[in-house]
Amino acid sequence: MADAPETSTDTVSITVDGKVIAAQPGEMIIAAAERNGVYIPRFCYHPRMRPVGMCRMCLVQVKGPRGFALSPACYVAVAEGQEVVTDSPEVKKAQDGVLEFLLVNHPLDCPVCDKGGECPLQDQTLTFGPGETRFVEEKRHWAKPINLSDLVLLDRERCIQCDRCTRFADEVAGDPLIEFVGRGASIEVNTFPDLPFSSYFSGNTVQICPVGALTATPYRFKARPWDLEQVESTCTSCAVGCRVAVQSSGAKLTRYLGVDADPVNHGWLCDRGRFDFEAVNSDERVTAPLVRKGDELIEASWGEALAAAAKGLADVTKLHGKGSVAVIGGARLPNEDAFAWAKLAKVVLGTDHVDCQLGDGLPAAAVLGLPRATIDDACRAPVVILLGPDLKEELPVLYLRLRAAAVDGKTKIVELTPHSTGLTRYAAASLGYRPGEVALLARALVEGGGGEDADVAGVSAAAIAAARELISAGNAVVVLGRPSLAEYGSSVAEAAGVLARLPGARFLPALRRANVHGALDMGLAPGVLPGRVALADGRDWFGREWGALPAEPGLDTLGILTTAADGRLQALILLGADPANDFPDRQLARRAIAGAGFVVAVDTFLTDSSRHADVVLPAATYAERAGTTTNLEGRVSRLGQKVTPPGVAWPDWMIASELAVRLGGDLGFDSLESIWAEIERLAPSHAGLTTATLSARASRDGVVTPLPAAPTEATADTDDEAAGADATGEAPVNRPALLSFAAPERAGDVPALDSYSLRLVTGHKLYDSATSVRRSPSLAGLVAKGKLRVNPYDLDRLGLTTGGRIRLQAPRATMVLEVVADAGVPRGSASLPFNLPSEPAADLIDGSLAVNDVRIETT
Amino acid sequence: MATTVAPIVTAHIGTPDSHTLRGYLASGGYEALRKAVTTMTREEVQTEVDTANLLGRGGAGFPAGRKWSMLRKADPTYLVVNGDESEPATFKDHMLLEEDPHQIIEGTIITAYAIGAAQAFIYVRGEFALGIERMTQALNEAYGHGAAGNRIFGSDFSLDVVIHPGAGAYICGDETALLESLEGKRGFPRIKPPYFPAVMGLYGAPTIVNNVETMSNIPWIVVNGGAAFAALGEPQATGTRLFAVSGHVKKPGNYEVELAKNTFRDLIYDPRFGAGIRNGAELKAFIPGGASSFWFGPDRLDMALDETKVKGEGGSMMGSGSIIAMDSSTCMVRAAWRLVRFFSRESCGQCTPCREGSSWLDKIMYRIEAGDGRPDDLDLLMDVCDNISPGVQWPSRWPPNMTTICPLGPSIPPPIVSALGMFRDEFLTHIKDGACPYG
Amino acid sequence: MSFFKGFKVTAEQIGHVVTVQYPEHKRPKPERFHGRHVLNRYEDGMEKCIGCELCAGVCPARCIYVRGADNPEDAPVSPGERYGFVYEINYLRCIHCDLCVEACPTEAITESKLFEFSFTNRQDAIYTKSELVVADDGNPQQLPWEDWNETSRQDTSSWMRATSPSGSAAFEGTTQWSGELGYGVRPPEPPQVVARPKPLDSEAPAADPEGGDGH
Amino acid sequence: MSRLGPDFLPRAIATIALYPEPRSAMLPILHLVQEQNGFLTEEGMAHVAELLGLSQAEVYGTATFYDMFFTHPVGNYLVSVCTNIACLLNGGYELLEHAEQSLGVKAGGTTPDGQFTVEEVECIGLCGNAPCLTVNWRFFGDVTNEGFDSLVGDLTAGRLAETVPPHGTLCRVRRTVGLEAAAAVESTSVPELESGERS
Repeated sequence: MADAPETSTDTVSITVDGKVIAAQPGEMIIAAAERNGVYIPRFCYHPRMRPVGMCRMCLVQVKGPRGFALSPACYVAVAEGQEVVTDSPEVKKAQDGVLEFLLVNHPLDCPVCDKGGECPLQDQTLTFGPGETRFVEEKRHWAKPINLSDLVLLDRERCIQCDRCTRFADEVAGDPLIEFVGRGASIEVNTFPDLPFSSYFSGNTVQICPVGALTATPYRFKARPWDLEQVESTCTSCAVGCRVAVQSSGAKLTRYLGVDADPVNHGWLCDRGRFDFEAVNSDERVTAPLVRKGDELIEASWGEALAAAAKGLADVTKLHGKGSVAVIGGARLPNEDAFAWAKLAKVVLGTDHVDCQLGDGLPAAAVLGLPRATIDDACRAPVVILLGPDLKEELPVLYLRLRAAAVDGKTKIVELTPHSTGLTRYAAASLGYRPGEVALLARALVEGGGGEDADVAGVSAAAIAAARELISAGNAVVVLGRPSLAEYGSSVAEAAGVLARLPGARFLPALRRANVHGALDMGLAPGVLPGRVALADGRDWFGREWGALPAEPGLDTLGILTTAADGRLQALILLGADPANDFPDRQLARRAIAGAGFVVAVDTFLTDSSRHADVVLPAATYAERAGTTTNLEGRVSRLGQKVTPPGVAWPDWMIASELAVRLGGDLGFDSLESIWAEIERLAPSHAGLTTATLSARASRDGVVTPLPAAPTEATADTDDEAAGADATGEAPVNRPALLSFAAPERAGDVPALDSYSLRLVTGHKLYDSATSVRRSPSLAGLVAKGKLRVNPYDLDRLGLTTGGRIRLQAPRATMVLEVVADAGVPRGSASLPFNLPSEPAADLIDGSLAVNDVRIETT
Repeated sequence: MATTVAPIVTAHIGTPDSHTLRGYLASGGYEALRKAVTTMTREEVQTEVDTANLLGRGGAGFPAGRKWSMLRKADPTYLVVNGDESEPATFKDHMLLEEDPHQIIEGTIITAYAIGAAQAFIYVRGEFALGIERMTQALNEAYGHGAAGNRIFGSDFSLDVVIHPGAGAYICGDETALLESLEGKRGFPRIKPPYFPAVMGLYGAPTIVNNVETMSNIPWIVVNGGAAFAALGEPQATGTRLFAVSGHVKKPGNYEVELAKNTFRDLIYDPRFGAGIRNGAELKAFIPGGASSFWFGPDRLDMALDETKVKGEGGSMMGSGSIIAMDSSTCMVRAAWRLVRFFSRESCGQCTPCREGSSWLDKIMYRIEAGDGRPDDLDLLMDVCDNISPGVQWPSRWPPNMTTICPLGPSIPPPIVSALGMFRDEFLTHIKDGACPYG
Repeated sequence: MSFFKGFKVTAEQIGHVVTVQYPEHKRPKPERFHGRHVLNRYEDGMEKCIGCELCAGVCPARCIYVRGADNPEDAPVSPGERYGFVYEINYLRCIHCDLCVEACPTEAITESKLFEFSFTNRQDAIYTKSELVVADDGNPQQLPWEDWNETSRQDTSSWMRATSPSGSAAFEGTTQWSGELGYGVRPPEPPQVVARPKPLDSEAPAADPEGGDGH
Repeated sequence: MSRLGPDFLPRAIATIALYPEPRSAMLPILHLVQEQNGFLTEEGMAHVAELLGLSQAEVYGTATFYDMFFTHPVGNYLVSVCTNIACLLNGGYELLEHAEQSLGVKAGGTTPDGQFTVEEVECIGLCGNAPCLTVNWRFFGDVTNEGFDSLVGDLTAGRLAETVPPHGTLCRVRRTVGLEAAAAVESTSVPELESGERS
C-alpha cells in the first residue's frame, strides 16, 4: 500500500476504515484515529483524564476473534494489525442509538442554554445522530438550575452523566466534592448536602462539560457563542502562564477558556485566572491621567500629567542626584514594557533603585542564576524538593501538574515548609521546620551529619534521614520560592545555595506575580541589566548603546522603602505596584509613600498606594494590549489584545517612552516590535528569539529562554581577547555572561523563641485582597475570613479551644480573630494568611526582623 | 428420567444444626481443609479442581480451575467470594449462606490456599441479614477451631477471612462492580480492558472472584477427588448443580441435581422437585436461567441441563440456575415488564444505552400493559432492544452483543424479545383493547 | 411591430384608475408583507422572547442586538430561566428578510405589515424593546412617528413563518405556514391540514402525527 | 447523637482494621451509622468521611448508590414487599396493595406514628416462599393478607423482638476473631484528621 507508514519499534500500525495509520503503543484507538483525521464522536472521553467508557458514543467496530464487534474506542488500546471500522452501518446504528438514548431525558431548551451553539451534544447529534426521537413520554425533571458553588451552576436535567466533572474534581483537582448521587436513571451529579463545590478549579468542569449542565455564574446569559470573538493569550494571574483563549462580546471581556498547552497547563485554569476578567471590565478603572491639586487628584490630559510627572522627577534629580528616584513594581507589565521601563530608569533617570518584587520574592540572582528546570522537568524528576509557598494557593496550575505527577508515582515530593500546604498530603516527606531556620534544615538534608536524635530546625533526625534517602537518587528539581513572608527571604536564598550542591539539582522558581520572571529578565531589579546580566558584567555591552549606567547596584524594595520612609529618597515611581497593601511590612510601605516627596503611580486602579500619588497615569491592562510574558520556567509566550483600553489609558511602554522624551531622553521605541528587536539584540538570555520565532505556529505554547543554540556563553573566557581588544580599540565588545548565583554567606542564627510566643508564618491565599480579586464581583465574595492555625499541642498548652476567638498580639498591632487547631503547623508556630482584607498578617510584620513572633491571649 | 445421586452442596442441609460448627463437624466438616493444607500442595488442590472441571456457578459458567490458573503472579493476590445473589428468582446462595455457612468458609479457605491469596473476602448480599449473622458466627467458630486465621490446622498457611456485607445493589453481583463495592465505592462495573480481575482486581492486585456455590463444591472435590466429581454429569457439564425452581410450580424450592443427565422437565414436573404446575394448569413458558435469560416454551422442556446445549441449541443460558415457570394465567406483557423494570431500577447508570434504554423500555412496556400502547410500539421495542444489544432477535441466539460495559445491558432485552417472540398476540391484544386481558 | 407590442400593457390600463390618494387611502397589504417587527407576549402577559439571540445570530444585516438575563424569580418577565433583557432593531439596516422570525424558537418576534415610519435622527431608527413589545391587547403599539390610519389595524397582523418543519421530520422540506398569533386566526395552508405536528415543545417533542397522548 | 457514639465507634475502627485499605470499610460502617441513627444522618456520613479520610461527597455519593441506605428517616419497622417475578406470579402486588391499605401509606411512605415504612423491593431471594417480605431485613415467606395483619399485630405488640431487631441492625453477631486484623484493633487509633480546609 502506497501510504503505509514504515513500521518501527515505537509505532504500531492499525487499519482504520481501510487506511493504515501509525499509532503510538498504548494509545487508545480514539486518539490514534483523531490524529490521523478520523474523528470518532465522544462525550465522556477526555484526553487528559482516565477513560471510563460511560457514554458509549465512541463505539466502533474492532475485529476480534469472533469477527468485527462494537468496542469503545476510548479505552481499547491500539494493537499491531488491529482493524477498526468507524463508518459501517452497524457503527452508524450504534451512534444513532446512543444519541437517541442521550436525548431521551435531555431537555431541548437549547435556546436558553448557555452551551447552545457550542454544544458537543448539539453538534454530534447533527453530525452523527438520528433526525428525530421516538420518545413520547415525560422527561426526567429536576429543579433547574442549582448552585454547586458561588461560581458553578448545575442543571441536572441537561446532564448526560459523562463523569467528566466528577472525574476532574477527583482525579485532576484532588477535590472530590462533587459525586454521582443515586443510581440508574435517577443518577445525578451533586455535592454533599449544603457543602458547596468550593474547589479552586471548579471552572474547569464548566469548560469540559459536553452539555450545558454546568454553567458559570460570571458568564451566565452574558452572550451567545456566535457573538464571541476570541484571541489566544497567556494568563497573567500568576507566573505559571497558562495558555488561554480570551473571548469578548461587544467591547467587554466575557470569558476565558483554558487552552491545552502541553508543557504548561494541559487546558486547565484556576478559578481566579478564569474569572478575574471582571476586574478588567470594572467601572472603577482609572481611565484618565490624574494630577494632584492640593488634596485631590484631578483629571488631566496626558500632556499635563506627563509634564507634571517629568517636572517632579527632574526637580528631585536636580536637587538630590540620580539616586534619589526609585522604581517599584513592574511584574504586571509585559516583557516589552518592562524593558522600556528598565531602560527609562537605568538610563534616563539613571537610578538602579529598581525592584519589581515587593519583598515577597527572592534576590534576582537566586531566580535567574540557578540552573532552571521546566514544569515538565519537575514532573519527570525522580524527586521534587518543595521549598516555597503553598502552590495550591499561589501557583494553582503548577500545583495540579505536580500533584498529578506525584499521584501517578512519576515523582516523589519532599517538602520543606513551615506549615502544611495543598501538596502535603501528596508528599513522600513533609518536613515542618521552625520559621527562619530553613537553611539549617537544608544543610542537614544535603550534608547529613547531626546527631542520631538531634532535631534540626524542629525536624526530627529520623524524618531528615528519610528525606535524605528520597533525594539520594539525585537530579532533583527544587521548586524555590518564599514559604513564608514573615521571615527574611535571604534564609531561603541561603538554603537554595545549599540545595544547589545536590548533584544534578535544577530549580523552578515559584514567584507568583504575573510576569515577575519577565521583569527580572528585563532588568527591573537592582544590580541587574536586561538579559539576566549583572550590572557590572553588562556595563560595557549595554553602555555602548545606552550610554552611562548607574555606578553601583541599587536598593531592593525593602531598602527603597526604608530609605524613603527616612526621607533619604525623594521620588517613587510605582509601576503597577501597591506596596501599601502588598508589601509584607505594610506600615513601612505606608510611611515610605508618605515620606517620599514625589510619587508617580502607573496603575489601572486607584489603590491604597496610588491614591496617595502626585501623578497617576492610567495603564492599559490584560487583553487590552499585546506583548509577551515570561512564566516561571522562563517561557516567553505571547499576549493577545482583544478589547480596547478604557478611556485614554495607554500601554506602559508608551508611557515610558513619552515620559522619557519629557525627561530629555529618547528610548527609541515606536512599537512593540521595535522594543523586541532591541531585546533580541541586547539581552543575552533572549538572543536569537526573534519576533518571527515567537509568532511561529510552533511557538504557540511559548519558547523557553535562553534558546539552546543561543550564543550566550561566549564571554566566559574572553578576558584575553577583551584585553587585546582594548589595545586596538577596535574589537567588538562581547555579549556578557549570564548571571550566576553565588550562595550567600551563612546568616546568623535566628533569635530563640520565648515560651509565651509563637513564630508567625504567613503566605498568600488564592482569594485575597488583590486588586484583581476585589474588583471581580464573582471572586470578591469568595475571600474567606482569616483564621490563625496553631498546632493542637500549643493550643492545649495555652489553654485554648479550636474555633475560639483570641487576641493576637504583635509589637506592631493587635487583632482579634478565630484560632483553629491544625496539626500541619509545627509546634511553636502560628500560621495566618497574608493578605486577607479582614485579618491581614501584613499589619503584624516588621520587615526589619529575621522572624516575627506573636502572642496569643484569650479575649 | 431424573437421575439420583448423593447431593454435594446440599449434603448438610436439613441436618440438625447444619449452620453451627458442631453440626458441621458432625457431618465431617473441615476434613477437606485439613487434608488440603496438611497433605496437599497448592498445585495438587488446583489439579483436583481442574480435573473436576467445575464450572463457575455464578452465571457465566467459566471453569473455576482455569480461572485460577489465569491469575497474574504478583503479591498480594486476593480471593473474593461472590455472595451477592440478587438475580430475580434465584435463592440458592441465600440458603447456603444461612444453612451451611461453614461449607462456604471451608471452600473459601481451600481456594485461598490453592491460589495463594493473602486475604479472602466473602461479599454477602446486604439484605441477607440472617446469612450475614450466620456467616459471622461461623467464621468466629472457624477461627476457634483453628480452621481459619493463623497457621491453619498447624500448617504454615495462615489466612484472614472477612465477611463483607453489601447494601442493596443488584449490579454488585457483577464481579468488577463487586470489587468496586468492596473497595467502598459505588458499584460501577469496571471497564475491561484493563480491569480483568485476575490481572487488576481488588486494589489493583490480581484477584479471583468465585461464587458461593462454587466454593461450596470445593470441600467435596478435595475429599473425593476431581475425578469423582467429573464422573457425574457429562464431560462438558460435570457434577451436580443447585437449581432454584419457582413460579407456578407446586413445590418451589432449591434442588440439587446431576447436570446433563436431567432436563428442565425433571425440575419442573418431577414429584421430588417442582412437582408440576399448580392448580392443574398448563405451562405457558419458563425462564431457564434467571431474569436475563431468553425464555423457553414448553417445547424446550426436554432439553438437558447442560450449559453448552442451552446456549447452543437453545440460544439462552442456565445463568444463575433459577427456573421460573409461568402458567397459562400469566400475562406475558406484565411478566416481561416487571423484569424490565427490575433492570431499569438496578442499572448502575454508567452506560447510556442501559441507563436510558432500560427506563425507556420500562415506560413503553408499562404503557402497553396499562392499555396505552400504540401499534408502532412493538417495532420500537425491538429497535430499542437492538440499540442496547445489537442483533438481538427471536429465536434468540447466544451470546448477545453488547454496547455496555457489563452484561446488565444485554440482560434487558431478553424478557421483551422472548415475550414478543412467543406471545406477540398478547401485545397486540393489549394495544387493540386498550387494557390487559388478564385483568 | 414589436415597438407597439411593448405598449400593450400601458394601453390596457387606459381608462382604469390605478393610483390611490395615499396617505388618506391605503391599499390592503399582501398577506405576507414584511413590515416592522413586534415582540409578542403570551395571553397572561409574559413576554415570549427568551433572549436567545438566534434572531441576532441569523440576521444578515446585523441589525438586531439582544442581551439575555436571568429572569427575576419574584417577577419573571418570560417563562423559564432567561428573558430578553435588551432588544433592539436598527431599521436603518433591517432588510425585512424575516429570517429572524424563522429563527425564533418561541414565535416571539413576528413582522407586522406596518412600514410607514420616518425619523429625524439616526438614534430614533433603533427600536428598543419598550417600543417593539406588543401592548396589553396583543397588538403593536402605535408609535408617535408611525403613520396609522383606520385601516392600519389590520396591518398589525402578520404570518408567523414560511418554512417550518416544527421539529418533525414528517414535514422536512415541506413549505408550511403556521397560524397567526397576534391578530385573529386564519386557516392553515393546505400542506399542513393533512397532519399538523405539534409545535416544537422544549419538554416533549411530539413526533406522532396522530397526536396520541404522551402518557 | 448523630456521629458514631461510644458503642459504635470502636466497632467502626475495628472494621477499618480488617481491610488493607480503609475505604473498604465504607459499607459496613455506614450500616453501623444506620444501626445507631435509623438512617444516614449528615453528621453520621461526615463522621464516616473523617474516619476513612474521604470527602463527605464521596461518602454521600457511595451511600446513595445502595438501596439499603436511607438518607431520610424511616419507620421503626421497614416493611419491604417483594414484587419481582416470582412474587408477581404469586400475588406480590396484591400483598403490597394490602400492606398499603392496611397500614394506610403508599409504598415509600411512613405511617404517621413513625412505626412502619412500606417499600416495594426487588427480589429478596425467598422465591420459594412467594409472596414474601422482610421486616428490618428479617424474612417472612408465604405471606397471606391475614398473615400480614397478624405480623403487624405481633410487631406492634413487640412479640417479635427476638427475630426482628430495630431497623438498621444488619448483624447482631460481632466478629470476635482475627489475625493480623485483630492485633491491629489494639493499636489503631482514629486516623489523624485532614489538616487545613479543603478548598
